[in-house]
Amino acid sequence: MNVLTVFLITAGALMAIGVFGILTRSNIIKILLSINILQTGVNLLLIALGYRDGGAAPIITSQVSSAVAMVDPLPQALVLTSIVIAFGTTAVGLVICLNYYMTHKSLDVHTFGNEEREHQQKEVVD
Amino acid sequence: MKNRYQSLIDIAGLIIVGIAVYLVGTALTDTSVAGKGMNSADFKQRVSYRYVIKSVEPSAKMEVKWGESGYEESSANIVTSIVVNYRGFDTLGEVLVLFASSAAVSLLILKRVPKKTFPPTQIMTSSVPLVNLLVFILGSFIILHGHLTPGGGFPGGAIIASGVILMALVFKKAFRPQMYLMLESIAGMGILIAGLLGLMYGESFLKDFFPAGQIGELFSSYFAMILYTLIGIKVAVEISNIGFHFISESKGEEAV
Amino acid sequence: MTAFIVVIGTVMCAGGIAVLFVRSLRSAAVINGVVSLLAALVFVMMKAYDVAITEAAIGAFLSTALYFFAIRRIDEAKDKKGAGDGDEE
Amino acid sequence: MKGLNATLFLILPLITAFLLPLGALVHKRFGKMLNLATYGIGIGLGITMLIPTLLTGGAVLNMGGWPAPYGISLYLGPLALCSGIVIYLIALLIEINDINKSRTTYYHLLFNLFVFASIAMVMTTDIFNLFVMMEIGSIAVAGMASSANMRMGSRGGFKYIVMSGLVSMLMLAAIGLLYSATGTLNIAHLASRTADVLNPSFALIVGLGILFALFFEMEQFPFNSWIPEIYEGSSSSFTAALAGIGGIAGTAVLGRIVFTLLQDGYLFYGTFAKLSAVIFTVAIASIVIGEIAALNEKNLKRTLGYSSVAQFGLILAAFACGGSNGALAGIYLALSHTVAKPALLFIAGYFTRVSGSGDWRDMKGIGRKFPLLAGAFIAASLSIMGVPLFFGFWGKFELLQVLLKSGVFGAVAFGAVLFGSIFEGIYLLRIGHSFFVQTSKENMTRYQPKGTLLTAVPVLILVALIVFLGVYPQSIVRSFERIAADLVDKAQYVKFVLPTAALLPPGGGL
Repeated sequence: MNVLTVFLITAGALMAIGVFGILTRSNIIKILLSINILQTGVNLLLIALGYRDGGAAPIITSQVSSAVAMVDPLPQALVLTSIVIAFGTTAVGLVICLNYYMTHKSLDVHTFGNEEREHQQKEVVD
Repeated sequence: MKNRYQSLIDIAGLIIVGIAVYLVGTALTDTSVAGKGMNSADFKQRVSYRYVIKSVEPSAKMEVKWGESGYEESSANIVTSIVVNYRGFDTLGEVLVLFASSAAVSLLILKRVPKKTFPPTQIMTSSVPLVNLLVFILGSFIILHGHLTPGGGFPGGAIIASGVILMALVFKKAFRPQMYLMLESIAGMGILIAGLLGLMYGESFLKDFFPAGQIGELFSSYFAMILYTLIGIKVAVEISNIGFHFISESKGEEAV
Repeated sequence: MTAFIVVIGTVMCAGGIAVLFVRSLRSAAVINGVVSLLAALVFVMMKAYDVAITEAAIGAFLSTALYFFAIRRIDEAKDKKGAGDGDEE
Repeated sequence: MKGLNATLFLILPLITAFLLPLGALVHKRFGKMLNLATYGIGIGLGITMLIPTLLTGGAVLNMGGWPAPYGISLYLGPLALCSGIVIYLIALLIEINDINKSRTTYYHLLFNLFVFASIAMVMTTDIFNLFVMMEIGSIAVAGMASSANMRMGSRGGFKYIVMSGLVSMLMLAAIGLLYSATGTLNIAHLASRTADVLNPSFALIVGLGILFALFFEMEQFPFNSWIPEIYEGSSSSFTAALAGIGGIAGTAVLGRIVFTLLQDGYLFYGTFAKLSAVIFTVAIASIVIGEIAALNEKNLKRTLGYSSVAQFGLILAAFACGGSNGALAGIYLALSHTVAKPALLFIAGYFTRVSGSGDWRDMKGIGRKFPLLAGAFIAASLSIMGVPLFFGFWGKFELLQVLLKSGVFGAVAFGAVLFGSIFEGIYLLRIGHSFFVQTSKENMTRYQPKGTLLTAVPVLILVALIVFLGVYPQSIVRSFERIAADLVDKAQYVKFVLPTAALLPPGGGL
């Protein structure tokens, strides 16, 4: 079982755990945490797909010239972007969770009761 | 308030995810059928091979060595050359993602009612400035050496932002959103102007119109340095802006 | 080398599962930070040093800091209202 | 400076987004004036480039000066330019409709980023760049959606963020897998690969990953649990942006992916039949569920939200049929929806403010006080239903023809579309009728006009467009055929975007 399949299996497992967490958790902060785990899993998958056994890091130094077999640099550039996107989504998600808590007084997703419905009738938006 | 059906939901979720993992796993790994499957693109055929040998047009020279110059892209760190030069528009989009999330946080955050918090002890107030000094030096080193060593605008900016948030936690500085918004838009405007300059001199947006430097020198890739500095400032300001909004009592709203 | 990575992989998956089932939100955030740090370590092993620094700086440290700020604000709002059901569900 | 016009057309909202914070100090209403000016200039720029683009096929902007498969290149062809002009038009009308509503700088900033992301989504020829632009769009929408009403906004915003996070990560995984198999990220380069064929099951997974993100973008059934809260909980001008701008951008991107990347390409040779079956099932489910939900919905804005779900289902069904008349039907439907739905939402927002309640049963007899707006509501809903002499008719007529010719799925979709149109007729005309019904005296006194007459201007412009294009569509039929050709004709797209073969490496069979 070479190193690459271990990376791919770990990435796949993390993605599965993230999706499982989104489907089953009822606490909104935990749903955001599982989205974070899903995002870490996908980042791992992308880098693992660019991995080359025994490849050198894609930086040209005095010892390493470009003739040396290098790891694929493109997925690394993509994952750099994806990590910052994950941070942006987490920040906005957390603010929305705070507002959800301030208005619904609970971190639970299932808050839709009649108390909720009569709230909606009163408020008119726009 | 345990949900009555929680165990049922867990089992159902487990079944769904299990089936999905099985289907996707077999689909990605079965090589019985002809056709290119996962990870089957040979490294030399990939687009990234052209970035490694730094010549998009076919050229005789297939090897880039340390200290040589005259290539189309002169930064030693190939990932930086991709992020800044070859796929610069992605990075512009990237900076906009942070810009959008920092604006969304400032738009949506509510006024915070702080509980009784303990004033920072003497140890904190004396040690944090020292720690921050090192943090800022490390952050700016990572930004400025983005094209030589691993790092660049994003990690450097994040490290500086963590220092700024640490200072806000300890010293409760008066947080003025306008100053941050100004810095953000100036840095963003800087990136756009760099792009338009590329359009003026190099007839395409975000073109690196600087002379090719020597690979490995500090001042080899001016374009990477300039763009990464602007990105570093913008990332640092935006992340500390997001952090401030979570910490501060004042609602950023009425200030603007 | 492969055994070492298998160990790290199982620890990360165990951390991922722990985040979902642990009771307190704060410990869930800490475990998520640990999983991100281990991911940064795995990135180093995969020769992706740029990504390792960014993942450690943004993914591990700043996301966890954000979660802690948010949970603190929820606690403050909870105490003000008294009966709200706590994050320790 | 060859590409200046095209580059400016793209980055105009960006320049405004960065100028807004500086301007907010100068004058409180600076943001609104800047926005109005930007969208006006955007439309002007677009129209100056319209004729040459329609004739010659437009310009390719290579970002950073690198040729196509190696850098990110943006193709401003007929499809991208017309979508861009319509996006700027809808944005301008939204700003006019918001003329007396005080919005913070952050809201204007997010709105500009949303407009930029929609235009860049349509122009880009790089899948990862498409992912980044969709991500900017969804963060901006999440920010704006929850800003009006905290209670419903946070519910809808949370569902939106969770669904967007899940779906965008599936698309990112699919892009990573596709890159690992083909070695390139450029759509034109992928479409031009005649050497290799993807392993069918692998291609199915990759195709589904990308399509799920597009289904989310087009508010289709399994991914649109956030529709009721966001359509009711946020301001009507924002929902007009979501339905109008998001709709046309999503259609153009969906068309580009389905026709250029997935359809009869060498890569997805064996799997397009399965993928179009998936698109058909999602479309039919969205049409049926959207119409039924809209039928027993009490709140006016939620009804319009569900009707958008159904309308986008029609577009999906049109694209799933493939071929140039499928593309033509999809583009007709997209444009007629983008023109009619914002008008309905503006009127719904205005009537909600006037009658003080979101429920359309409390708006009885409001048409007697505002005959113009109520009449416009009926005209726009007739166009959505596809009644002749209105613009929506041509799209639906074309769609029904093309559905008949595409197999069993086409027949089922044909039934669903007819069924949907009947339901549309019922719930839209029921609302239109209740506007003109006799009502009590105190109701009539309650309806006092709010805000300046200026808010009626965008509605009248849109309705005038609907009627003009409905009665005399020949004026735009030729350019629509050109757009459909740009969408369907793979060889022309590859010829424009990819440089001559000389650039590709000698030995490398990329």
